[in-house]
Amino acid sequence: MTKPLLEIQGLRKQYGAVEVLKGVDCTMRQGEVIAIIGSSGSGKTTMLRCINMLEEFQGGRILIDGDAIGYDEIAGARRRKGEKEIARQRALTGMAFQQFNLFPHMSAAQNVMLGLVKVKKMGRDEARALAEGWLDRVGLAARADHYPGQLSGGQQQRVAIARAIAMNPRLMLFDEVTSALDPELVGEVLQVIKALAAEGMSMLLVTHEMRFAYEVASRVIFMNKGVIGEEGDPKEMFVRPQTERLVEFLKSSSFQ
Amino acid sequence: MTKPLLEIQGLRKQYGAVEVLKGVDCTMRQGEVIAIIGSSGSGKTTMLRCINMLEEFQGGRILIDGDAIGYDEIAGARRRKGEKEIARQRALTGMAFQQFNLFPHMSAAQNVMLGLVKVKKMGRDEARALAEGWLDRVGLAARADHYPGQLSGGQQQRVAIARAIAMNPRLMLFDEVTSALDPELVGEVLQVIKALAAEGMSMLLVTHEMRFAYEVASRVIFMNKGVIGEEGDPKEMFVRPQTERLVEFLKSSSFQ
Amino acid sequence: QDAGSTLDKVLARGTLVMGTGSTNAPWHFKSADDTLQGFDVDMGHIIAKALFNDPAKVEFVNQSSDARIPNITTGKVDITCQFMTVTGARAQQVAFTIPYYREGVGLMMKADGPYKDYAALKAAGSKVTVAVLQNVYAEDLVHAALPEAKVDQYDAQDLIYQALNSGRAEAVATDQSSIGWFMIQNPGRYVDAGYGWGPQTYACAVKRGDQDWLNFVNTALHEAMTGVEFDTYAKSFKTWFGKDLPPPQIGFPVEYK
Amino acid sequence: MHDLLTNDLLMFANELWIARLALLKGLGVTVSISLLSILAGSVAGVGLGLGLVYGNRLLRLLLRGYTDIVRGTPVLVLVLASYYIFSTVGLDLGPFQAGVLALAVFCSSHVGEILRGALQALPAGQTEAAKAIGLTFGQTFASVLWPQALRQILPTWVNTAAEMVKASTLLSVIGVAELLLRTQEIISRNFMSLEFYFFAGFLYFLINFGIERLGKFVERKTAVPS
Amino acid sequence: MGYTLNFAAVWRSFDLLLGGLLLSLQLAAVALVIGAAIGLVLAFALVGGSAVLRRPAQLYVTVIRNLPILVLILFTYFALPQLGVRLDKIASFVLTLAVYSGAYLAEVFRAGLLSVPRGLKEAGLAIGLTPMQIRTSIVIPLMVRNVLPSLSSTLISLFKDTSLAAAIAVPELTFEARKINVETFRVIEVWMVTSALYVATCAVLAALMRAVERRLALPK
Ligand SMILES: Nc1ncnc2c1ncn2[C@@H]1O[C@H](COP(=O)(O)OP(=O)(O)OP(=O)(O)O)[C@@H](O)[C@H]1O
Ligand SMILES: Nc1ncnc2c1ncn2[C@@H]1O[C@H](COP(=O)(O)OP(=O)(O)OP(=O)(O)O)[C@@H](O)[C@H]1O
Ligand SMILES: [Mg+2]
Ligand SMILES: [Mg+2]
Repeated sequence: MTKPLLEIQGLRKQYGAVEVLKGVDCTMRQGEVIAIIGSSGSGKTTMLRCINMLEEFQGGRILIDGDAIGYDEIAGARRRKGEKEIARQRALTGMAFQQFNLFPHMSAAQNVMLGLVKVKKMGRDEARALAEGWLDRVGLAARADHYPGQLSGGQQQRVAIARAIAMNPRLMLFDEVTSALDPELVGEVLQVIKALAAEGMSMLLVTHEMRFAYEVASRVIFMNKGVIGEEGDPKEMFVRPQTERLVEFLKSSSFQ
Repeated sequence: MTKPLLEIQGLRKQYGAVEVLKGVDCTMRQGEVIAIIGSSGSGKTTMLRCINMLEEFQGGRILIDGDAIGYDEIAGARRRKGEKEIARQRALTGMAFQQFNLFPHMSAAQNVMLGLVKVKKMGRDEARALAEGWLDRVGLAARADHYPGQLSGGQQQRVAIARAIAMNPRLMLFDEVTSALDPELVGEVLQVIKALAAEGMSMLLVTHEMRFAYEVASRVIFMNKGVIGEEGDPKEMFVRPQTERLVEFLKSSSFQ
Repeated sequence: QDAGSTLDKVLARGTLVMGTGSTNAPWHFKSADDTLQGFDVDMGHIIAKALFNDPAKVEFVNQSSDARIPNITTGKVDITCQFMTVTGARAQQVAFTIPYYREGVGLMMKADGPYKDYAALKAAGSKVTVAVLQNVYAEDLVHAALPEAKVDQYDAQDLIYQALNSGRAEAVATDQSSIGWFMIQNPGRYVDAGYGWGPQTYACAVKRGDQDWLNFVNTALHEAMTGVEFDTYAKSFKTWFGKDLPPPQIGFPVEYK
Repeated sequence: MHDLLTNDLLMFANELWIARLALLKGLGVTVSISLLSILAGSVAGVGLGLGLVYGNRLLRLLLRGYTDIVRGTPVLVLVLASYYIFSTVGLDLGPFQAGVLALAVFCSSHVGEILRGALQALPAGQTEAAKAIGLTFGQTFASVLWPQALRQILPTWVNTAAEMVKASTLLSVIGVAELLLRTQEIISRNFMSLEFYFFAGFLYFLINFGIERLGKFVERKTAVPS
Repeated sequence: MGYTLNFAAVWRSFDLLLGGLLLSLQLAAVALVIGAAIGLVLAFALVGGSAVLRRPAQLYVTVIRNLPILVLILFTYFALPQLGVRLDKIASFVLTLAVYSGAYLAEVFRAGLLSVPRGLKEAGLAIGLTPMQIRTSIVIPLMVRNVLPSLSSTLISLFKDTSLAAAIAVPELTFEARKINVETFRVIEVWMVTSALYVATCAVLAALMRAVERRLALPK
């Protein structure tokens, strides 16, 4: 058996006194596409943000390729790693956000190039070629020199995905990437994600689009109040949910 | 035959060089509920706004109870009426907007009272009692002293409707009053509109909710590129659309 | 640690640093070709001549009126000559040299104005507003001559003239020397009320506790008014005040009369 | 009447011609004071803004105190304080140096506040997106935050620059021969107050109007297409 | 090089400083109220559609904002009498500061007016309010809330400009401070105390404005 790509062991996270992740365990192999579903406030976003060290967490471990993210354990005591090391680890994962978060003062190509030049220390020409290649892949070859303000929401989100993918991450994290989009723009973004999945990219995606989760995910995780409530094959889970919670959740969601 | 409540004759409206209403004719009797449907940009909103003189229009006439709205015709020349007169005419119609547009610095009750006190010159106590009555009718008796920032979208929209209705308008105009709402809040607003329809309030409502139009409207107008493309009984029109355009529109809408 | 007398420091430096203003004719102001001139300025040249036998070896530090004493006490200048009135309170903070001028206050009016002379002004009582340079004694000073007049204080010489011209004031009360100069510059447009009062003496000032330096400056000024530099002093006096001075008496020194 | 007016104008023109070099020198000093204090004040202000946003609690508290005191004091008082208070501790600044220092301090507090506002107004998502592609804080600041903040503060910064030009008049009080003192010197010679005050006002207006135009130009040049 | 601070002379004249501060506050209060009225009218002209109103308003704001206030003060005091308008020095300073602050407040209010959503004005129209009623009941209350933070800093810097009234001998705080300087030459001490008075006053003003802001904050 090969080493898992991502291992989460007993992940705990609290904001002040409120515990929002109460011990999450999860293992993911290379090439898997996992959809995370669950009602609002159940901790889906928080879990993704911990994997990327955008949030500190108080307990448990996250390993990527066996490498502990964010903290060293020395003689039982946890110590936050240095900024440089954390920055390097963040580049192992790529992340796409609900609000796109493109840099508004840079063109699409410059957005994609920034990490290549600054983090991967690539030459500008090489970075530019690579960026154009990725923009082409998300269907935006013609928009390389447009600024975010000149692009539709769907186009912006595709640039954001290209920006993340271009860093050649081991694992992509998608956090409700379509919920800020007008309905007619959702399709083009999901198309891009589907294509990436088909090429074998490992992905964790938080989504409210049940139909999409059903179609694209090899596994579904149902988060409930800070723990994993149920997980399994989407073909199974959506049709024969095991827990009362999931039954309820699916009823209230648009899948029915 | 009684005099029609609303008569629109050859209404033309342009923004700069672009003509967005190209001669709309329409007659409406007291107590009718007309749903206006049509694809984005077809001029539905513009038509409502002309009736309320929120937009100036360049040609045609709009009559409410036989009274010409917004312009006098003297010896063939059109002259915009005075601000005071237009304000009086605006109070003949009530309008509810997609974005609610509640006054954020006033409580729900104060929002409803404002027009009563300033336009109808009612005493504050009388206005307050009336406002509370209307808030009760839209199910918000307990929220009279809440500010818009403390209300959900659906509650805000109901206050906005109460504010319009309280002015005792001859005709209510609703412009996509549910499209800025989360799906679970749509129902409560439509409920209020249905109740008003049942009580015989004359209403013109622009909506994208085909099912709702079907249920509540006594007549449906299909707007297409600045003219009325088709109109008739919803039971008829939705089932046997006459024009190619409407067939297409209905196919793309969620009614199917 | 005593750094020695200012006299030694000035000699070692090779120039005198003197504080004065640049906006009050005929005391210290700029000529059309932008050089500083006036009676105060000439005192600086006289002291420089005594120090270095070269009247040009003086550097003027431009200072506003209320900077006169602070600039001495904080050591920004070696000496200040800036039409400074000698008073007891001031003498507690700086050391005054011997006086180099005696001043009085006068009243000036517009030639075509409603009042022709001092008597008319006095008779008008509180109908008269007098413009005067900002000063703690300004009010009392004016009231000594015109007990009922209203007093308006300004912080620059040109502003009191401006007040007179624009009709904000019917008269200005200021140093007779300034009035004299102004009337010479604008012949026929103004009249002197013909009344002088408020005697005061002008002296330069140095830091307290430096007797050597004070002695030196006193000697230089004394010899300008009574000794070898008299011609320089008298020429300057003529230039700025328009009067010829009688030459000092020969023989028994004036001091012991 | 008409002749009188022409006569006055001729006299003014004549005096203006005599005073041209003095005015020019004053203008030069005003411009140098403004440039130096804007430059120094902006550099210090950027440091201040960074400290106000990213500093630890103690640093933030100290800088806040500094900013509030400086911004609560009239510039005239700052100028006088800078000229005199340093000499009590033995640091002897000339009037020009002391004046520029005071204006720079004043300018820094404004730039610091402006930058703080701009940095805090940037959406948190910008920092997060930069982190997510592996940028360190320094890189994030240099490539993502600073360029955006800079565009945002430009208009207000231009206003501050114009304020500094106007505030430079206050250096006349400690004897710096800038435009206003030069004007006063000229007036004390020829007593033409109104004429020369207005001429000075006109020159100040020209400088500030120029700055305003320049600001608009740079703003247009650096605008992000949308 | 010893300079020993000695505040005795300052405390002796402290009531003079307090009197000056009181006058500063009075000058500022009257001038800024008038200035706010001017600013409000200008702001409506600036955002209103008609060029007939907008152009002169723009000219006013551009010219006034780019002039040192000292020049304006001298103009009102010395030139207006020659044109037949004679005001005493306090009235003339108040007028100048009002005119000057009008230009600054116009900019502040303009930004505030632009931030009131158009939909709210339309909602007002739709219930039959006249444009003037919409301005007083809806636009101004919301605009005021929007501009409070920037209004606060503008008011404070305009308050500090009262120090320039000293130039025409209005006995406000700076004038009194300079008067005490001439008398005692305790310049450093006098300016230290004077600036402490200014800083404290500005801090109180800022705190007051924050209190107003909290008071007017909309419930969430
Ligand atoms: N910065 C924060 N401070 C305090 N509590 C927070 C913070 N961010 C999130 N939370 C809380 O943590 C819990 C989990 O939030 P999270 O955003 O992970 O939920 P989610 O499952 O992604 O929900 P959604 O579907 O609405 O995005 C929620 O109760 C939320 O209120
Ligand atoms: N202020 C305006 N200036 C210029 N064009 C406008 C303006 N408002 C609307 N339009 C144009 O007028 C046309 C009709 O707009 P209208 O808002 O009436 O459409 P609609 O049928 O209500 O569409 P939707 O379903 O998107 O609300 C559109 O082409 C629109 O772009
Ligand atoms: Mg989330
Ligand atoms: Mg519409």
